[in-house]
Amino acid sequence: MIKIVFFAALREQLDCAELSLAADDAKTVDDIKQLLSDKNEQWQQTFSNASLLSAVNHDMVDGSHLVKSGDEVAFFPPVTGG
Amino acid sequence: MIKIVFFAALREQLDCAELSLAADDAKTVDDIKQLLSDKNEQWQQTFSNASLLSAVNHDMVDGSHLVKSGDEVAFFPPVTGG
Amino acid sequence: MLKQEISIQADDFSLADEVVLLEKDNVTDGAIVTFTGRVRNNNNGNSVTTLTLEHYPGMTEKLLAKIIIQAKERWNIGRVKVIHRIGKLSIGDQIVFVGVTSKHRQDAFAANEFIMDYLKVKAPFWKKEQITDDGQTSENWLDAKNCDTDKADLWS
Amino acid sequence: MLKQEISIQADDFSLADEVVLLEKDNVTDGAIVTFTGRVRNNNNGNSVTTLTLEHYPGMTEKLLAKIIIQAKERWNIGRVKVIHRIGKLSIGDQIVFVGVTSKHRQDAFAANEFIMDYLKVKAPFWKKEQITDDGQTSENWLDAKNCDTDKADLWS
Repeated sequence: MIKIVFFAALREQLDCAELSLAADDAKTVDDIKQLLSDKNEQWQQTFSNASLLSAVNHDMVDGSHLVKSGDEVAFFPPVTGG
Repeated sequence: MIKIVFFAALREQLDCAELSLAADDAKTVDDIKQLLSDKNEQWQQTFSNASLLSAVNHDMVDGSHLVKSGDEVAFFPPVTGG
Repeated sequence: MLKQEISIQADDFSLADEVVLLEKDNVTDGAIVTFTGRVRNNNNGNSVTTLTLEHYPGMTEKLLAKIIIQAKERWNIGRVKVIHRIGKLSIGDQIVFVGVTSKHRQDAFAANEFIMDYLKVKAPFWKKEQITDDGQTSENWLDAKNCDTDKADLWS
Repeated sequence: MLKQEISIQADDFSLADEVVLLEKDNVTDGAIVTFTGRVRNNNNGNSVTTLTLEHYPGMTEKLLAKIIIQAKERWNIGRVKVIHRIGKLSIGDQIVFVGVTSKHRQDAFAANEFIMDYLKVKAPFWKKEQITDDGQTSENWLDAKNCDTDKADLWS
């Protein structure tokens, strides 16, 4: 299984903080995005946002990053701390 | 009269913190330096130091700065505060 | 010496206490630069009443640790402390603290600003503002500012 | 608002108190940068025991006021405080404090560093070190460092 987590505005738009995917369903971060977009129109719209960031196991990655079972994949908007 | 003040290493080398000159004796800061240099060998050596700075009435000036009665003229080494 | 360089906390912090820790038994570093960020009362013309700060636990600490390592590789600095608050904050409340000591003031200034610039664009924190506008209260997530990204790029 | 932006004093100062004054009733400036300089235990390999700081009363205040005016012309900053101690200081003692508040952290960082750079090369302070070397105690006036002059030139 791959653990997927969402933060901030993204979490609120999806009304979802966390979900799991079977590791076989996705090879890359982009695959996961595609799978989540296919869920419904709200999710499709949310994931069409080009400024969305992704991290795997707490490291920022781009869409081509490979994922495997046990990974924690995070999606979130640009950060606004400090 | 022109009031002349000395600071830090300069004051110690000259063993003098302050003195006065008749305003008629000097037109510029360089004139004052020349007058002071003429005092004796110790003063001449001290005032031959090219890194010496001068101020008139609390503003940094160069040697060509004109002086008049009532001015306070200061000589000191490069500053080392902070 | 083991020390806690990073703290993500809901509680407020004391600048004075942090500076004492940075300076304690530290007679080699003559320079200390601190940055403190606080909640301002307005942003883009709206009147901010409170701010809620969310972060990504685990990733935040990892990223801040990386930024500190980079700063230490680039500049000759001694001690570093980074504090970032989370949760609900009011106007005037402290949000973030960065403290850096060094033998040389240039290094302390540069490393501190570098850490803040990178924290702003890399560390997974998000701010939600509670705004009162003409008596109406609303909430919205802050948008990232391009100028912050541009500024962090300057260091690379 | 009348405020005392410059203080030349023999007494120690409290960073915490200064920051409180800079932040008091100041909800527009979200950023505050402080610099604190302290007496280090060594300089050029010698072991410094104490330091005596002399200044040119009147000129010092005038010059620091000028530097602060220049900083305010160049950057969008709020409040400024500059403290410089004089007299005899020991290792670890605070020598100088610069605090700057601003709406924007870049301005607070830049203005603070600018003030320190100019203070170093323009303000009429002189340091005399009391040194212990192989049990021998001696005194000498510090030489100005060229790198400080070079650094101040960067701003012009």
